[in-house]
Amino acid sequence: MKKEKKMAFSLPEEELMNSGHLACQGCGAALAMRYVLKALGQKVVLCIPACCWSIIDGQFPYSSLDVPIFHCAFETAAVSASGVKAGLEMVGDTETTVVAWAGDGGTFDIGLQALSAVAERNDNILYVCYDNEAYMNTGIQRSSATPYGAWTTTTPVKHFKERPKKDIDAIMAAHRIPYIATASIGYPEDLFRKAKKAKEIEGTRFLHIYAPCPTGWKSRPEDTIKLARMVVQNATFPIYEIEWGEKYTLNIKLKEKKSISDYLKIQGRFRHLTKKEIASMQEEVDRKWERLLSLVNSSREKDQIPS
Amino acid sequence: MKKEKKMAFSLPEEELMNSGHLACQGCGAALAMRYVLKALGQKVVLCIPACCWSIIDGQFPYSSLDVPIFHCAFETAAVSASGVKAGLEMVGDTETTVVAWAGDGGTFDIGLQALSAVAERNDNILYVCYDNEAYMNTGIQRSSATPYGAWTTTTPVKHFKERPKKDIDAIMAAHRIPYIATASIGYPEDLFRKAKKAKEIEGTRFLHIYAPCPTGWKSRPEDTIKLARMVVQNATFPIYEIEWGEKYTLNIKLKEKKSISDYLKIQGRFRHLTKKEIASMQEEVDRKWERLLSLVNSSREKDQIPS
Amino acid sequence: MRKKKRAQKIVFKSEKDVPLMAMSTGTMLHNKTGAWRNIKPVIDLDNCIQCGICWKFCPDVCIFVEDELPVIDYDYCKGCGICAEECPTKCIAMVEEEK
Amino acid sequence: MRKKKRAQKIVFKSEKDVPLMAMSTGTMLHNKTGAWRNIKPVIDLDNCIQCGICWKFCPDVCIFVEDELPVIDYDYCKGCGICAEECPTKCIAMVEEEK
Amino acid sequence: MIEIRFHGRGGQGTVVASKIMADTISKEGNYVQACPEFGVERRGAPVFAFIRIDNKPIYDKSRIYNPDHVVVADPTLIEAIDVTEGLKEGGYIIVNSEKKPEELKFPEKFKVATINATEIAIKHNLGTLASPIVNTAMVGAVVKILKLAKIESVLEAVREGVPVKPKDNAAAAKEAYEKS
Amino acid sequence: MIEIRFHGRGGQGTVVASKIMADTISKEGNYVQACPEFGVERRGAPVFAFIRIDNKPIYDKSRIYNPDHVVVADPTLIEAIDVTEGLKEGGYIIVNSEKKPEELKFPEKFKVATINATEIAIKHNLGTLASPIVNTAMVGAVVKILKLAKIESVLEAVREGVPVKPKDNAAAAKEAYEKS
Amino acid sequence: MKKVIMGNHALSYGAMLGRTQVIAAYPITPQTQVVELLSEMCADKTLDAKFIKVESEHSAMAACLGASLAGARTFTATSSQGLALMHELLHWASGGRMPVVMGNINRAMAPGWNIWADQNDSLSQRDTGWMQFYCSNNQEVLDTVIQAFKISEKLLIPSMVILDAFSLSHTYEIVDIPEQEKVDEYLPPFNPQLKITPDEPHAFGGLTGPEHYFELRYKLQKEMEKAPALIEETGKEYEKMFGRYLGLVDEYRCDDADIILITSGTVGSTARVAVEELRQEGIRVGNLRIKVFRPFPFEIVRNIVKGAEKIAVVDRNISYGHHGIFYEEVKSALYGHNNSVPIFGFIAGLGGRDITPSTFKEITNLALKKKRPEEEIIWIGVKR
Amino acid sequence: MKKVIMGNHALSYGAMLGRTQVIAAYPITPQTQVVELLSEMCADKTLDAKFIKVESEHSAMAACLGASLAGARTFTATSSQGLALMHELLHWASGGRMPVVMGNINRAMAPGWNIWADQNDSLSQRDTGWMQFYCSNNQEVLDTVIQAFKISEKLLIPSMVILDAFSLSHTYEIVDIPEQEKVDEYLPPFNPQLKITPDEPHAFGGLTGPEHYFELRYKLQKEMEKAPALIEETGKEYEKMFGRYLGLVDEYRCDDADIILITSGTVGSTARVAVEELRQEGIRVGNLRIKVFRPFPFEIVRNIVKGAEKIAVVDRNISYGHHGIFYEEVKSALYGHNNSVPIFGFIAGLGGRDITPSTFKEITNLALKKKRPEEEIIWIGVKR
Ligand SMILES: Cc1ncc(C[n+]2csc(CCOP(=O)(O)OP(=O)(O)O)c2C)c(N)n1
Ligand SMILES: Cc1ncc(C[n+]2csc(CCOP(=O)(O)OP(=O)(O)O)c2C)c(N)n1
Ligand code: SF4
Ligand code: SF4
Ligand code: SF4
Ligand code: SF4
Ligand code: SF4
Ligand code: SF4
Ligand SMILES: [Mg+2]
Ligand SMILES: [Mg+2]
Repeated sequence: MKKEKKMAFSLPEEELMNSGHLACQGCGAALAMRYVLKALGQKVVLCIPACCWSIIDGQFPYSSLDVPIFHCAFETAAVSASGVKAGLEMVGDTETTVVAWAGDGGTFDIGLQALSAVAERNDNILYVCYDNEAYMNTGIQRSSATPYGAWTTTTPVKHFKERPKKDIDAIMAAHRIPYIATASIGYPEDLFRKAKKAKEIEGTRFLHIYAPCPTGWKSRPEDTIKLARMVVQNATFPIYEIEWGEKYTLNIKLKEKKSISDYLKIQGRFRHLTKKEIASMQEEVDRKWERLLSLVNSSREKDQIPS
Repeated sequence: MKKEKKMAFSLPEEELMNSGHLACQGCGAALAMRYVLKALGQKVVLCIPACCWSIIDGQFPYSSLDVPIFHCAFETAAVSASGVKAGLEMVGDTETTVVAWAGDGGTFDIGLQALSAVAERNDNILYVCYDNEAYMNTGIQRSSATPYGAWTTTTPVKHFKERPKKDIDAIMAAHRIPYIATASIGYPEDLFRKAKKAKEIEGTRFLHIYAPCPTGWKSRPEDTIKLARMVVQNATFPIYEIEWGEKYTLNIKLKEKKSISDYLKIQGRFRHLTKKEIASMQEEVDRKWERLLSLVNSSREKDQIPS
Repeated sequence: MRKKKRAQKIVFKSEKDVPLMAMSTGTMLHNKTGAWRNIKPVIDLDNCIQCGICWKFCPDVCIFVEDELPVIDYDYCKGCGICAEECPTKCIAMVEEEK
Repeated sequence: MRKKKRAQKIVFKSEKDVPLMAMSTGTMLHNKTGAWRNIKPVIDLDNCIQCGICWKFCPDVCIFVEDELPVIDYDYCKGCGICAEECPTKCIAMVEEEK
Repeated sequence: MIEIRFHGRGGQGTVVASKIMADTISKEGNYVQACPEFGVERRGAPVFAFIRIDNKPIYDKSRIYNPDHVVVADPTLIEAIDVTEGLKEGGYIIVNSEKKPEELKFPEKFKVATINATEIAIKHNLGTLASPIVNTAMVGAVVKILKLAKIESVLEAVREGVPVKPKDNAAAAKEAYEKS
Repeated sequence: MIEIRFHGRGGQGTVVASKIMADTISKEGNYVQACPEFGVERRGAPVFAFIRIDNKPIYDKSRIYNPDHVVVADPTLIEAIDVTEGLKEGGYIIVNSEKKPEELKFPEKFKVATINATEIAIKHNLGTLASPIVNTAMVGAVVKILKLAKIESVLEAVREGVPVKPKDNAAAAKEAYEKS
Repeated sequence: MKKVIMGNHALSYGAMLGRTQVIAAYPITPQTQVVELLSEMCADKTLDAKFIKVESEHSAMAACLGASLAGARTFTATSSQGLALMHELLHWASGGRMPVVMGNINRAMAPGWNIWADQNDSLSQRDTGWMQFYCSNNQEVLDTVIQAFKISEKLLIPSMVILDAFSLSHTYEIVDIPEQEKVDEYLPPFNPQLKITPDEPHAFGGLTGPEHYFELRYKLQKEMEKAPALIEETGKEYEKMFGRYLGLVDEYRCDDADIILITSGTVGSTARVAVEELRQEGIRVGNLRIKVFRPFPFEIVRNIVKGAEKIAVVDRNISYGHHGIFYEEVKSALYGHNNSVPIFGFIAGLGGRDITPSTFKEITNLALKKKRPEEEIIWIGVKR
Repeated sequence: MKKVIMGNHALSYGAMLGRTQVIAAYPITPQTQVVELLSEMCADKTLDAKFIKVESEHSAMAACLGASLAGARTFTATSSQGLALMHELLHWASGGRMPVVMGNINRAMAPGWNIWADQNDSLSQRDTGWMQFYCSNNQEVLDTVIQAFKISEKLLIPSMVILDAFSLSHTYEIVDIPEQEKVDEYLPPFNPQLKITPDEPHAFGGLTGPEHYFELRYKLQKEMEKAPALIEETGKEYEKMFGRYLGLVDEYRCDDADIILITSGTVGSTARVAVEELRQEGIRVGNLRIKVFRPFPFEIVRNIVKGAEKIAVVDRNISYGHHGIFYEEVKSALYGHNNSVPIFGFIAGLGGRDITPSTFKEITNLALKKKRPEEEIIWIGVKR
């Protein structure tokens, strides 16, 4: 069978990630990597701390990526990248983009300090956090990225997570680094553009990618993309950029802000929640969304704020 | 000689800090402790990580405070306090205020992660950071609290600190804890009030105290209080409170915002700066001040934002 | 067009063959994850509008394009069902694996 | 009124006297930091307006109040000069230490 | 000592199966040891677990290389891997399959038994059509075929050890026991 | 081997003094070792430093308990601490003082010398009246009194080793050397 | 009550029966089930404890130290990288005399990432002042946790209860779970003589000069030296109440043995099987499994090996640039006591390479063949 | 050029002459002058290196590892708590074959806080796979840093250059500072065979199963075993160019000694003074100062002590629940080699308690008085 029309590609065809990797069926984290590598190209070094991706990549002597990886200690992604960058520069390679690639646990929790210090120095690295909202590699324990209400093995139904998700983007904004962006694997073109943009900026860049995890969220593997879209459409995970900690730009505007209930319904981790609890979650989402809108609106128009 | 009039006391007379301690002449950190203890009273446990205060307190088998101290590891102030608090509660003491008392290095740098995690869990402790803007105990090395332009032994004059002071208050605000306040030893009554207020609040409270260090700043010991006032009057270190990460209140309003130059002049650590560099510092101060004012102004009036 | 990469297994007979440090020298392509699949996507090409969406969203990089049409590489497809779910014309069916 | 606290030195003759862990049992009051002073504050009480500012700002807690007037405890005063600097009537002078 | 290897897929409860087996055995006063494959389990990927059974304490903590019997909880695994690896001559291969033992074409040196655990599971509402939860049914069958314990022990173990739908699971185990 | 103990106050350059001493000694081919008090130095607090001088390599890395001589850079220290602790009989006590040696009332078994290093320092613009920097003047005096080196070595060491005002410091050292 | 449970749950039950008051722990494979079960126990109030869900192992130990100083009984569990990340605070626990009890699952150290059994993680902590108990089955794990609280709190020295990755942590075995009341009888509440409280304001751990530090550390060592006798005593007490003796070592057929295997952990369990098989072949071999490695049980080891003609130490660990660690310490312990017997040092099973009964046969035969060790290390199972 | 410098600056000069390319370090007493001088050198371009001013020692080592993997020569320095905080990453450096060179100032471990000399910090890292060089004077410090780069980069194993707090770190001594050109000749640029680069995309340190991990670790140990010969070789080469031999040990009057002191660090320097004084009293004593502790120099130690009638090991450290660490390892090294000579284990000087020539006299006399050691540990200087 042949068709006249050409196949439509909204992203470059070249793949730097291979099949055969060890992600679960329908893994959002795998897609995040696929998209980011498409944007960054081959002149890249990845520093990957302990996380699902240290398994997904495969077992020695194999790898599923066509770019080099430094599998580093759990708490060191950011500063390992700074070290690699400094080392490369001293041996004459000033071009390679050095990327720290970590999960939410490695970013919000055990790796936060190293990340904060890298940002404070404005070291020239790209930090990517793929956020699946728990420690998945070790079997679904709470992280500080776990949202309010969620079940994990360390926040059992009888004692579910009671604090809101840590606002890592606000924390990073307080560091006044040149570039921060949120993205979702449900919007690959947006994600692709941001990774490309981040590549061209100097200093510390932070890319926060929402990456559903069917295993940990007790969702169906085929719902991964759907979830990654819903979370944006209901403003639970808004998609925006922050320049120099000040200039906020909303990238995906919502014509109609959806309610969170459909989103919660298709995830086993929220199954136990009462209506009241869901209502209070909705309120919180609304409040945060308003706050974001006001930051976006009050962002003064500046091309670049000197830091 | 006898006078008719009574001596005026703007703070309670009782002292929980004794003379004989090992602070340098004119140490601001010593005063910070004196004031905070006056506010908190005796039902307190302090967790003090490595910092000047681990020396100031004195050598085994002595202490200069009349409250108990856990001298803990440098990077652990916040979580040591959480541990003590949990332990005390399990042995039946639910009243004692557990305080983490750390320098800027122990707060902005090596202890940041533990602090962030405590705040994320909203553990019931009071965290106090006395900020002398460098690692003083080890002999004046840069911390991420060191301001732009300052000399330290690791930011020599030829390569002075080039990044701005890390905005720890904004970082903590992003954690949406019940109470954050800045204070200066130049305004003891304000500081006293805040410590007292913090004591009564449940959850994680963060008190950030500006505490000049004549040894590290190359200033005259007698200028300690003057510096601690100037820094407020010129808006380099504004004095304000943040409730639940949202409600900003400016406590010391400035009738006339002073220029920073007098403040810089009396500190050896800024001696090398050119006029141009000082001008750009002034700009940065102005910009941050405006930003703060706008946060204060846009703070919606709420008694308490549920978190 | 899908570029062919080598997918051999690597066997170290002696410690002398092992590199100095745990350093990859081969690709995971040797690992045929098709064996993980318990349900199988089948494309009805007649109804395919060549939108590229299935290709774009496959987490296992196992939909490739041949003669301008999507083809599934069953050696690797884990059967997640994303392609079927996302296909705008619903021309991908998830069918039971033969036993 | 200044409450008197004990200021003895503690001497451990044998390991048996030493507590199990490094735990304080005495106060630093035994440490007479007056010996650190190289310049000495002297209050001219005639001009003192009893504002309490010197008391408030002494980092070494060594200005106390006797008969409603500030008194410096030279056993501990390190001679930082803050009291003199901050006194609104400038009635505290920093004078050279006798040698 | 009897050594058994369980084959399944990640997410299908292979470890739970071996644990319920162990519970069953322990109910009758024997010693037992059950351990999962030592590694990273991914949904869908082939995984296995071991069981040792003895009437005296079991000290051997090494892996099992030459099992007396193997159990295959998912028939598609037979294509994917060699389930007979190391299996002792005369050992049972117990497969979840709608086919008859002969149809599976294993070498003659092994005994083969089949049980349609999928059908039983679905009948008792365990899992979905796409991924039925067959582990309790498999345990029922294995215990019967290898004569390891009475049905009562199986049922007790299932009721105590299965977190969801203990009744349905017990019924499935019972049905499989009886059908084997 | 000659062992000397330097007494001073934190922030007055006691360690620098011992270092310049060591530089001076090394200029004339002798072996030398200088080390500060092992501890926490606070501005104003009494501190000390040690120096060992020998014509062969110095292996002893322990502290000095019985110095041959002591040097006191701040006269107020005499009240604050016992500067003669452990001092060997016949050893020198060299004090920065405007007084005459006899006036200091040290036990007779020690030799006493004074030098008005404060005056010299102030004259050469070293430090302030409240805290003069006397260390180079003290070194000049000590080297002369103990006959440790030529003035040229002192001056060279001062010029190379003092970060600020090397000329004034050298002049102070020279004046002290000559006055002692 | 008998239950089939995994080693990780044996740790959790031990902590529960010990009425732990504060838990702070961080997940890591292969330890996760310990924290998961404890989370559940705390959530459903089976256990009245505060569980601080920290952001790293470093903070886990820090929280435990604070809680312990406040007078609460504390527990944590970790493995490999997590244990290593606690290193500074392990020193703190012992130096500060904080009797924390910790479960550690022996797992190999990265890089490369490896989640399988290997003792290098815990043995790299041998100099931190913790007592170390190596277990060989799940029953022992549970019993040891309970005993560890007792001993640690008596001596004010922390304890580590150690089990192998997977071959114990994830292995289901039948475990007799003692009754709470009996455990309460065995293990009184923690009530330390010194604790941090505003009622008696002491400063703990302040600057300690050369004039005092030495004595404090001397006391720590002297106290640690009391542990062997105490472990035997509390072990017997435990036996009286629960029917199982704990003790310092597990000796199997050593009295008449010509060659004694020295082992630890699950490897020391598998070794028993080999001993039986080798005995059937007529080889007089015994197995001395060391349960308590810190403090090192000098006396009992010296006594038990007295009659042997050869000793073979089997290490699933290595101190790079030296030997297997048990080998090193056994030689050191026997120096001057048992000078003639040749001691062979074998390294096997690093990074989870399996150790089977036939591994021990190979080892025994190798040791029997040689008069004395010819190599510093004899490697077993390296592909060459 | 001769200069009077402190031990900390000797480290900095070593790093500078070695043309370190990336430095990442964090201040800690008594190490601060190392980073301060290096900061200045980088600021005024005396040294062309990137200095990453990290927020903790943990990150310091992490940054070094990244830079080393990228092919840059890296240096850091720390002490006690800082070293302990790096622990996990020390394992990483060796396992990942990253030849970082680090200065460590020996300081006692808290609590209580103590900033004085004590070897427990570095010796607690003895199992992390680093080479360890213990220095006794500032010249040795500088020379050893340069040599350490050479050896580490040859073997792809990291090195720790160790000096005592204050008695070396802050002590000024005359040091001959070699010329840059000659150092360049001795020490070629770092050019590792494997490094991370997009030109050859390898994954380093990924998941490594039981089927491979063992061999990787075997290779590490085998490579480490080459160090002693290599250290002797590079030491001689150094001697040829700079007139100073480095080597594994520093032997002083051991050949005819009846009793040999085994020492390390500055303590081993002070011991020499005691040896001379005791010799004058007619006691035939020698001093064997161990310079390289990892890998343990088995052969040379065995050879040197061959003739002695008694050995006294002096430890400024302790493995709680065991012995002094040098004592333990010396006994282990001599087991089966020198079985008759009694070895006495002394612990002295913990937490900076001073060790003087008379301490050694006390030790020597004690050892001479007894036939064999009666206590596991002989404590010297504890107030009793
Ligand atoms: C120091 C240390 N502690 C714990 C672990 C165990 N560990 C490995 S990955 C992981 C969770 C990672 O979570 P996250 O960063 O969110 O990535 P994910 O697995 O969810 O992709 C944990 C706890 C470790 N490797 N190192
Ligand atoms: C793990 C560790 N690293 C380094 C140190 C050394 N150290 C002790 S205090 C200190 C600086 C403290 O700075 P800060 O927190 O600002 O307090 P300050 O001394 O300025 O009062 C450092 C680096 C330590 N004690 N522990
Ligand atoms: S657990 Fe979640 S994030 Fe990890 S590989 Fe599976 S699906 Fe992906
Ligand atoms: S160095 Fe500064 S903060 Fe520290 S005691 Fe001295 S004056 Fe106070
Ligand atoms: S998603 Fe459907 S329509 Fe689009 S290319 Fe794929 S099969 Fe064709
Ligand atoms: S089912 Fe999943 S893995 Fe298979 S082709 Fe479709 S998207 Fe790819
Ligand atoms: S500050 Fe001056 S006026 Fe006020 S009380 Fe003190 S001495 Fe008197
Ligand atoms: S000089 Fe300083 S220490 Fe002395 S009394 Fe005045 S304020 Fe207090
Ligand atoms: Mg995650
Ligand atoms: Mg500070």
